[in-house]
This record gives sequence, C-alpha cells and structure tokens, in this order.
Amino acid sequence: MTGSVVESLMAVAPALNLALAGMAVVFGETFIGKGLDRRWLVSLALLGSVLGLLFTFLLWEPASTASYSVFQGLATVDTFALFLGGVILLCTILTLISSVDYLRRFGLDRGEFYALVLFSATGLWVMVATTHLFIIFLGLEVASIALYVLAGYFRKRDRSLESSLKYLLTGAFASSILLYGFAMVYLATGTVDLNGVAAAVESGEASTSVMLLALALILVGLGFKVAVVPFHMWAPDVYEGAPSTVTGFMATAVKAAGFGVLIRVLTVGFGSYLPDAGTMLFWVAIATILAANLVAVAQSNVKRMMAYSSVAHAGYAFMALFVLTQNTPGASGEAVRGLLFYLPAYAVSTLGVFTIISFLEDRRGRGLELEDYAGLYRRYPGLSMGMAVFILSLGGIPPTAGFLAKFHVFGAVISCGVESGSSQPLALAVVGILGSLIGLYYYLRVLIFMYMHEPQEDDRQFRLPALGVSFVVLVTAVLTLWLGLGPAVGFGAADILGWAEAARP
Amino acid sequence: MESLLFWFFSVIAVVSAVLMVCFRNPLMGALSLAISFLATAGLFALMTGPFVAIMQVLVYAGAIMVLVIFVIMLLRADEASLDRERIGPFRFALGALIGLPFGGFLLVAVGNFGGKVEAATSALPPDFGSMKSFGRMLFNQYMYPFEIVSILLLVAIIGVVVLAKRDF
Amino acid sequence: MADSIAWIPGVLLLGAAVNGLLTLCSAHRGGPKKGMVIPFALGAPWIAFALSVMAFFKVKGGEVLSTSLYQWFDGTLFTVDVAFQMDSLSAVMILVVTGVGALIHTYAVGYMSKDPGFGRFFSYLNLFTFFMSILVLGSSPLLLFVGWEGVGLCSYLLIGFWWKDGAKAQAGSKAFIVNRIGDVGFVLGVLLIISTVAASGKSVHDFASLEAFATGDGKAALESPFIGSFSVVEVAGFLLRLGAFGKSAQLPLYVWLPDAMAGPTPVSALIHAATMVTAGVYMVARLHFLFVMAPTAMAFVAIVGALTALFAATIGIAQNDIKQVLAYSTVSQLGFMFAAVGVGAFSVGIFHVVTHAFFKALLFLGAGSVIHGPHEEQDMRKMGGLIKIMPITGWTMIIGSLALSGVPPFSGFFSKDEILASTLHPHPAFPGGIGPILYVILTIASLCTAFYTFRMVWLTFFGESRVDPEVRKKAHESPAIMTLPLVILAVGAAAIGFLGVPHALGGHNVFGSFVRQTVTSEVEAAHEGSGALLLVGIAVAIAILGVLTSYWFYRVRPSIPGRLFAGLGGFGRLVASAYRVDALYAKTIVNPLTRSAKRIFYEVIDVRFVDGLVNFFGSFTKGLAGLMRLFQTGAVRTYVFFMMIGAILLVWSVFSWS
Amino acid sequence: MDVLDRPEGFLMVAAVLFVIGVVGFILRRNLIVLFMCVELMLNAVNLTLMAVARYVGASMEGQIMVFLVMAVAAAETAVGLAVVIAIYRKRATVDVDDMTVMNG
Repeated sequence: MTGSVVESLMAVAPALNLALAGMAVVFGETFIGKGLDRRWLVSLALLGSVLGLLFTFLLWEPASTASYSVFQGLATVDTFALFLGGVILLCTILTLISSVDYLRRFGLDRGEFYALVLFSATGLWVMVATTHLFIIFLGLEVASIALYVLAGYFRKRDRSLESSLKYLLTGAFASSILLYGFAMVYLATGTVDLNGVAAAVESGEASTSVMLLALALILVGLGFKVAVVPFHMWAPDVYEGAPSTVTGFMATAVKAAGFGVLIRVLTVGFGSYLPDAGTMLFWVAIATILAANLVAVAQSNVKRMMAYSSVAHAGYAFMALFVLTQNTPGASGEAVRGLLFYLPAYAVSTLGVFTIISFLEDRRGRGLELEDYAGLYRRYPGLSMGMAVFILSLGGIPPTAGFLAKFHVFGAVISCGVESGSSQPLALAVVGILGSLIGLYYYLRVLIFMYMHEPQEDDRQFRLPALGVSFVVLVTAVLTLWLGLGPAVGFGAADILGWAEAARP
Repeated sequence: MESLLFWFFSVIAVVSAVLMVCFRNPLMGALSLAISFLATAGLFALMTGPFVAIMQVLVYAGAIMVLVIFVIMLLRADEASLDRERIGPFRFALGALIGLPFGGFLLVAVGNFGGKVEAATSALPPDFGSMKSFGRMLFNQYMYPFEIVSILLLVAIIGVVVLAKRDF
Repeated sequence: MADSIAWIPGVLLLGAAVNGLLTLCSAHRGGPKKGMVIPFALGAPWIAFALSVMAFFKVKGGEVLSTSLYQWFDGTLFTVDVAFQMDSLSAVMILVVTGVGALIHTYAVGYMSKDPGFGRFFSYLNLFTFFMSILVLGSSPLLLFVGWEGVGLCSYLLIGFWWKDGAKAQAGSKAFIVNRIGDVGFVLGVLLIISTVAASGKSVHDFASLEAFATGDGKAALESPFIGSFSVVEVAGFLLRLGAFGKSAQLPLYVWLPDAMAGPTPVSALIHAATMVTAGVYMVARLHFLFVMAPTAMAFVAIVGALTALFAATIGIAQNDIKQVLAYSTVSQLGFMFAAVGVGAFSVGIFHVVTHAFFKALLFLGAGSVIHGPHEEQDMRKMGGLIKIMPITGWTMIIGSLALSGVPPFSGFFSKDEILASTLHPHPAFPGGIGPILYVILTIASLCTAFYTFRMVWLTFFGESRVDPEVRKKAHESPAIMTLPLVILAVGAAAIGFLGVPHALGGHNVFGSFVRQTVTSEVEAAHEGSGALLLVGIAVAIAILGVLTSYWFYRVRPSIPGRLFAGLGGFGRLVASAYRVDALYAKTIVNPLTRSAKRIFYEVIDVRFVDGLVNFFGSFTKGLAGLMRLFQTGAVRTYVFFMMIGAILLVWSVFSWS
Repeated sequence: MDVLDRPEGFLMVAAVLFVIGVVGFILRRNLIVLFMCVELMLNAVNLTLMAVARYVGASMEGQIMVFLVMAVAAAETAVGLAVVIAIYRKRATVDVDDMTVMNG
C-alpha cells in the first residue's frame, strides 16, 4: 500500500525516532554547552531508541498482514525489516547503556558519541527496511561513516585512530565495490528495485554475464561488512582498536543488518542465479570457519580473540546462506529462520561479552589480555557468571541461545544434504562442527583463566560495576538463557523463533 | 562529431587517472584527478545529463578537490616519503596481478552486455536531465533518499568535529 | 505436578544454584562457610535419590512416567519438548546416579573438608549430577545431548579443580580434545537421524517416536544406502558410536581417562568411574532400536570393547599408582560393557554398569581414603600393611576387589558371567566365529582383572609396611563421614548382584527382565536364559585363578627368595623385601608380558598415535594459525590485496560454474 | 555504428577507471592518494550509472543516484581527511604502511 506522508512517516517511525533523538542529542550538546549533565542526553537517546522499539512492536501486527511500501516504494516495512530492525534497536539500546559508564571513566562522555550511535542505527534500519538497492547503499553509508568516526572516538589513543583509519579506508573501498555491483544490477535489468529485478530475471531479459558479475561483487561488498574470509582482515584490527562498546555494536548490529540485506538481496533479487553462487558460498563458509577459529586460538588479547570469534560466527551464518543456493525449499525455509534466529542469539551474548570487556578496560586501554582475566571470579563474581553464560553460548553449549541457533543452522544444512542428496552440505556441516570444536578450545580458555587461575599481582582498584554495566550484563545473560531454554518459557512473551518464522521474506 | 568528443573525454579521463596513480607527488596526483573528473563531466554531458555534469564540475572537481589539495598542502609530504612511493617491479607485478584479471572480468562482462537500449536522444523525454525535471524528481519521488543523505552529511559534520577539532 | 519426575533434576539444579550463589556472594572472603554449603550440597542428591526411589516403584508397576515442561524446538525440521521420561532403563540409571552420587557427595564432605574451594567444588558436583540426571531422564536425543555436553563441561571443570601447574592443564586439554572428537560424531549422528526423520515428513523426536519410526515406516529410509554400500543407520550408528567411545574411553579414545585422575578422588569415583563414563553405554542401550539395524557397526563395537577390556587390563597390571590401576580397570570394565551391548545384550551391559558403579565407586573412594590416610601417597610400593591402620577401608575395599574380580557371590561375578555368556550368543547377523573370539578375549581379560585387582590389595593392605615411618605415625583411619559411604557401597557391591542371578543358577534374573520392559528387541530377547552351568564354572575358575596367582606372586613367593637370599645378609634382605621381589618378578615374568603389551598398546597407540594426534592437532593448529597470522600484517594494502584476490576468485567461480 | 548509440563504450571507460582506482589503492602508500583512488572508483560507478540511466533505464533515476553518490563521496572524503589530520598530528606521517600497530 502507498499512502500519505503521515503514513509513510509512521511506517518508518523506528528510524525516525532514532534520527530525531540523534539530532536532539547533538543540539543539546551543542547549545546547552559544557555545564550539562550528560545523563539527560543519554536519557534522550534511550527514549528515542526505546520508542523505536515500541513502534516496532506496534507495527508488527499490521505489517504481518500487509507490508508497508512507502515513499514511492523506496521503503518496505515488512516483518522481515521489523524483525531485523528490532535486533538493531536492541543492540543500540544495550550499547548506549553500557557506554555511559565506559565513557565517563575516560572523561569522554559527550553527546556526539550517543548521536553517532543513534545515526548509525538509523542507517542500519534504513538498510534492512527497503528493497531498493540504492537505499541500501545510502543506509549502509550513513551507518558506516558514523562508525568510522566512532571507531576513532578515543583519538588520544593510537590504536583507536588507526582502527578508524583502517575501517574507513577498507570500508570505503568495499562500499565502492558494492556500489559497482549494484550498478551492474541496474545495467542488467534497468531497475534497482529488487522486485523489479526479480521480474526482469524471471522474464529472461536480464543479461546473464552482468548479473553474475553483480552477484559476485555484491557478495564481496556485503561479505566485507559481515566480515567473512577473505574479506575479514580489517575486522580484528578495527575491533581491537575501537572503543569496546562500539566494537560490540559493530559485531552485532552491523552484522545483523548485513546478513539481513544478504538474505533479502539473494532470495528476492537473484532467484535463478543463486545456484551459480553455491560453490563460492561453500568455500567462503569453509574458509571463514576454519581460518577464523584457527587464528583465534593463537590470540592472547580477549578483544582480538572476540573479533576472530565474530568472524567465525559469520561463517556459521554463511552456512545458512549456502543452503539457499541448493534448490531445497524445505531446508531453505529452515535455513533462513535459523539464520534470523542466529542474529539475536549471537547479538545478546556478544554484547554481554563486550560490555564486560569494556568494564575491565582501564584508562590506558589495558586490561584486555587473557592474563588480566585470571581469577576474575574473585573480584567480580557476578560479571564472571555472566561471562560464563555468554562464553558457553558462543561456544554452542546447551542450553543457551548459541546452541539453539547453531543447531538450527546445522540442522538446516544437514537436511539440505538429505533433501538434495548432495555431499556438499554434509561436508559443510562437518566443517562447521569441527570449527565449533576448535572454537570451544579458545572460548573455554577464558573460563579457565577466570575461574581456575590465581589473580595476578593486582594494582588495579576494585570498582563496583556501574549500574548500567550490571544492567546490561544481567539483561543479556537472561536473554541468552531465555532464548536457549526455548521459546515457550513463560512470561507470556511471544517467541523469537515464531517471529523469525513470520519474518521470512 | 559527438563521438569524437567521446574519444577525447575518455582518453583524457583514463590517462589522467593513470597519471594520478603514477605521480609520486600527491599534489600532482590531485590535479590529475581533477582533470579526470572534468573529463568525466564532459562524458556526463554527452549522455544528456547537463545538470549532473555541472554538479560534477562544481562539487567534485571544485569543492572536494580543493579540500584535498588544501589538506595535502597542510601536511606537506617530505622527500623521504616521496622516495618510498617509488613503484618498483614487485609492486608493479602485484598491481598487474590484481588489475589484469579483475579488469578483464569487468570489461568482458560489460562489453558483452547486449541488452535492448534507447539509442536516439529523441526517444527520451524532452526534458531528460534538465535541472527542472531533476529537481522535481528529487523532491517528489526521491525525497526519502534525499533525507537520508541529509542525515549522512550531518553525521559527516559531527564526525569531522569529533576527530579533528583541537579542544574536543 | 508435585510427584513429577522433573523434580529430580530440579532439586539438583537448585542445589547447584544455591551453592553457586553462595560461592559467588562470598568470593571476596574466599568462599562460603562449610556449614552453609553442606545442607544443600548433600540435601540435593539425597532428596533426588528419594524422589527417584519413589518414582522407581511406580515404574516397577509397569508404568512409564513422563512429564513435559515445554516445547523447546518447534518447526518444520523438528519438534522437541523439554520432557523427561522414566522407563525401566532410565529408572535403573537414575537410581545409580542419584544413589551412588549421594554417597559420593557425602564422602566428599569429609574428603574436601580442608579445601579452600569447598563451596565451588560442591556447586560443580551438584551441577554435574544435575546434567547427569538430564542425560538419563531426557526423553529425546537432543536432551540427552544437553546432559552429555553438560557432564563433559563439569568433568572438565572438576578435573581442573586443582590445576595449578601446566602438566595437569595439559591433561585437561587432552581430555577435552579427545572428548570433542567423540562429540563431533555424536552431533553428526543425531543430526543425520533427525534429518532422515524430517525427510520422511515427521518432526517428533522423542525416543518413543523414534523407535516407532525405526521399527515401522521409517525402516526403509533408514536402511537405504547412504555412503557407498553403508546404509543411513550404519553411518549414523558409526557416528554415534564414536561419541560413545569418546565419552566412555574406548580404544583409541581412552587416553584421557587415566589422565583425568588428576582431579580430586571423589570426582574420579563419581564421574570417571560410576556415572559419566557409562553414558556411552547408556546411549547405546537407549538407542538400541537403531543399533540392532546396523550389525556391522555393532560387531565393530563388540570387538573394540573386548580389545579395550584386554588391553586396559594388561596395562593395569604394570601400574604402581593406585588410582592409575583403578583408572585402567575402569577403561577395561567399560570395554566389557561395550562388548555386551555390542553383541546385543543390552540389559546385560546395563547390569554391569550398575554393579560396576557400586564396586568401582567403592574402590575409588577406598583408594581416596588410603591416599588420605598416609598423607597423599598414591604409590603402592610405598604402602603395605595398611589393613591394620585402616581396617574399615581395607575390608570394604577387599569386598570391592572381590566384586571386581568376579568372585562369587559378589555382584561383579553375576554381571561379568552374563557378559561372557552373552558373547556366545551374538547378534544373529554377525559373521560366525566372532562370538567365541570375543569370549576368549574377555576371559583372558577377566583373568588379568582378578590378577591386578588383588595385586593392588596385597601390595596396599598386606605384607610388611613400606610406609615411611614418619608418615606412618600420622596415618589414620578416615572419619565416619567417609567410611560410612564405604560401608554402604560395600554392602551394595556384595549384594546387588543377586538382582540378576542367571537362570543357569536357578535364579530369575529380576534385573534383566525389568530392563527388558524397555529394551524390547528380538536380538535382546535372544539372550534371555543364555548361559550354561559350564560357563559359570569357567568364570568362577578364572576369577579364583587370577586371585590365587596374584597371591602366589605377591604373598607366597616373596618368602622363598627371601630364604634363599638370607645367607647373603643385608643385601639378601634388601632383595627379599617385597619391593625388590616385586621388581624381580616384574623383570622376569610380568614385564616381558606387560612390556610388550605396553609397548604395543600404551606406547604405540596411546603415546604415539593418540597423543601424537592430539599434539599434532595442537602444533598443526598453532602452525597454521601462525602462518595465517603472517598475512594479518596490519597493513591496509595487504588486506585490500587479499580482498581483491578473493573478489577475483569469486567472479571467476561464478563465471566458470554457470 | 556510432559509439554513442550503445552504452558499451561508456561502460568500458568506467570499468577501466574503476580498475585504475583499485590498482592505485593497492600500489600507493600516501593516505590522501588512497582516498583519491576511492573517489576515482566512485566516479567510475557514477559514469556507469549515467550510461545506464541514459541507455537502459531511460529514466532519470540513475542521475539522481549519481547526485547522491557525489554527496556520499563528499562526506567520506571529509571524514577521511579529518582522520588523516588527526593521525598526522599524533604520528607526523601519512604513509599507510606506518599504520600497523595492530596486527596478527
């Protein structure tokens, strides 16, 4: 349905709230000046994102019967968009809360930071709520540019600036390649709206060689954003140097949006060309899982290890994309649903970990080595408990969100193998499970350091975890367990898997 | 006549782009890039895009390149860094390793694009590419991306302040 | 609701949670007070045991208890509830888990009383029991897997409980890696079964529906060829078995278990003898309906089990560390169990699980008491004559040893005899001749078992004391909280065998027929009433022969060379001392035998092959990681270079495959 | 046949410009030149979009996109130059190969 401006604005209300809150924060910071209590700005930012989440819930019902196509079809607000948008908003809220204490400790508690997080989230939301390739590009750029700046936010630190620069250079390069891919789609079909593209592909008017080139280039560009091998090499450096809470945001919200766009572009736009991408997705997934897990084993910096872990998780999620190329309708549905479930499951655990990492980081950017986590449970029992939950979830041990998510994806891959009779999916599943095996090794090492090792000579003062940090760790730990125990555990809440099911494009 | 112009602009655009990569002094590179942009603007004009061509000259070749040159002057590259920029055979081979196959793929794919096309300018709407029709389309149909770009520019402003303002 | 079996895991989880919270809340002060920990640490397993007994009586009446908490997975591919069920098989197992578990918990209160990590230890131990109850009571393979991973994790935490030095950490990694190799097999096997079920349009996955599927309309799908000539169920069976081998320490994945003895002794007793390591046997019995369809893989299991039984027993002869003897003995006994379930005698295998749980827990706890007495000494050559100092520990351990050796009428005799008898009636689809071969291998293993068990008894409790006189003064019997569980377990180890008196001896095999309420396959039924009186006679003879040989070697003959060398004065006495004679015998008789066994099976398989494999994985991983880190130069241009290489490969691949 | 009757000519020029940008990005070390290479790549995309708008889509959609891409490029350049200036202040270098504090 297309309608009035009011309806259009209502449909994109979640993004609108984010953007308006961002502007309000910037103006608050600029005009009210130095004497300002920044808590007001944070509250404003939170208000915007919570309202955004609220609108997401309000829009869900109407969107599930007939999706909104507003702004002359440039924005498509369907359950898929709302689902991913909800994940993005959740990540935003948690990032905002955990950043307050972090920034305040370094004396950098300024409105610009929150505004940039909000604008970045706006861009990501715009990205997933459209079928128009060009809007995807614009949303991506808004989000990316805000993140380039956020990565360099601690500009007194060498690492932060270097992280920003590396992200900016490689990101701009990858964006150009992605845009060239979009231009190729435009060339092949004369339109950049995915529905139009699908129609052109169906009618056979599209130029095959150009479409295939476009497919490869788009996979390069988006593969960069979600960080899969061999387009991942920026990720460890950028993740390590960026402020920890920003890293958390990058590893979760950006990935969610990136995978959302990948699913949308691949399933809606490329229909009959997908089987041609099967082999390449296969090798990308295998290379990602093996390389990332192996290199992660060799890391001693927890933040950097988490960066490789996030690359590895992108590999597991890529397995689900591979299923889409195999012409197995049953397994494909399961794969998309599994992938959609994977994103929030992975996001809550990862955000929890990065919140704890940010809390343990000191003024000089130390406290990130594995040795610094030795005997942590003595000093911070609650945080250690939370960390254990997150680590087990990331390692895929039941009954946590990570296990359930992984099981869904692996299950989809294997049932794809049974359905198609091909051995490729089975090989992929074996590699995936092998990868989780290696993964557990370095994940559990964190636990061992925290619980088994004696704390080192301790020159750092004990700090009571700030309210925000405790809150985020508690919420993410509860969500990790809740998602893992399964959808129907009490509280009358609707189930995420059910939402993921309804959100399938 | 017009196809001569095409060759003229194309050769200038490509040659000055190559020069941009080859000049060791970034200032010379920036000037070559500006020339390449101007030539591209000419190509835009050939394709019935007068308004976009003007924007190309004003925004790209004008504003952005001036900004770049300004920054280059500000940071003054020394002789040592110019020396390190020398492209030896190994680096050249690396470039060729990437450039040749990738370029080959791109050229083969777009060169063999055999779709149906609108050849004659008369087949297009009469005001195709004019500033008026451009503005009307931008502010009606494409209001949404326009708004997004406005946020983008706001983000860029904040970003520059955060990163480069002295007393932040 | 109140009598729901979900309370069994519930109570255990509560205990773990309370102790965990207590530990966390008092972490700054270095742990909670013991008085606060004990009520929950002991209350949880004992209440769980009481609940299990109550439930058991219902099951005994022919009822199958089940309770479903909520739906865990739903969807196109599979629907799985978080549900528990208790049939006769899981009833037996849960009684062992909670009963033996509660006793070991009680013992551990005494054993760990001086350890600073008291609260933490019990929260892990309760958590372990919780996961074990999930493993046993879970109504679907997935829930079984939850328990499976959970016990693995707790085991890992508990082995590492006293990790301070690198060598023990190494042992932990070994346990971890070997177990994960098995787990890969398990997960793949489960996923393969689930996908097969899903491919035939079904989505329910509890054991009952799986059995209905496997014996009903899914038979064809499961038996269709999958990889080469192997059917789906053969492949899945092989994969699942790999998981069982990893968890239950079978060749060649057994190496982690002896190393796992680095943990506190109650942990060895509970996890590495009585419960967790039998999970593999339980899993095979639980999925018996799948395994009977895969005779090739079953024969494989039986052979691997029998070989493990023999090899571990021969290694056990040469060990001097009391816990190592018991560790290898456990590996060997697990081999017996696998031989039994491998030939299709599932109830017999489970019977041995039960009896073994009693006598091996008893032996481990006794060993713990022995170690505790002479102050952390594990070397048997420095013991001897301890029966005078610690009589309760001594006599209970002798009962346990008699049971382990298979001397009638102690429990091990009945279960082992049944295993031996059942090998002569293997799965009908087995190639002929396997049965007798298995029988011979296992009989030799029984002989070795009796020998090394009583070698341990003679060396530890009898003869002259070789304990350091300083230490001997301090050596003492353990407190009542440790000896009481020993006594109870000794009663169990002595008497529990009468549940399964075979028909050949005029019994009714109550146990077997109870388990067969659940395990109802034709292959299983074939074992009903097997076992002739002759076989019973052979088994008794073998056990007694083993005991007597060791008596001859370690008690009788030492005096002969002693007299012989008496004329040589001090030197002669030195040689005549048991330690020297032991060395002499070791040099002349035992060593040539065991050394070759050790060389082949310990040095080649364990050190060269599996350790090599583990080390290889380790160094290979590190090397590869190092190699890949070289590319991660930090330079943006490198990154973009590899990105473009990737881009070129992608473009090339789409063009070449279209 | 006239080169202006078909888009292939423009497209190939654009492809060549794009590849020059890519190769320049890999070969050069001066940060500002790297940004210029990205500009060149975006410019090449713009040329492609213009050609498609003129010959294939026959609608001004492509031209609007070109306009917006220019804005994106401007924003990217502005932020990029800001980072370069911030780095130059700290390290007094604009060589990308010096930015390797983090690796492995």
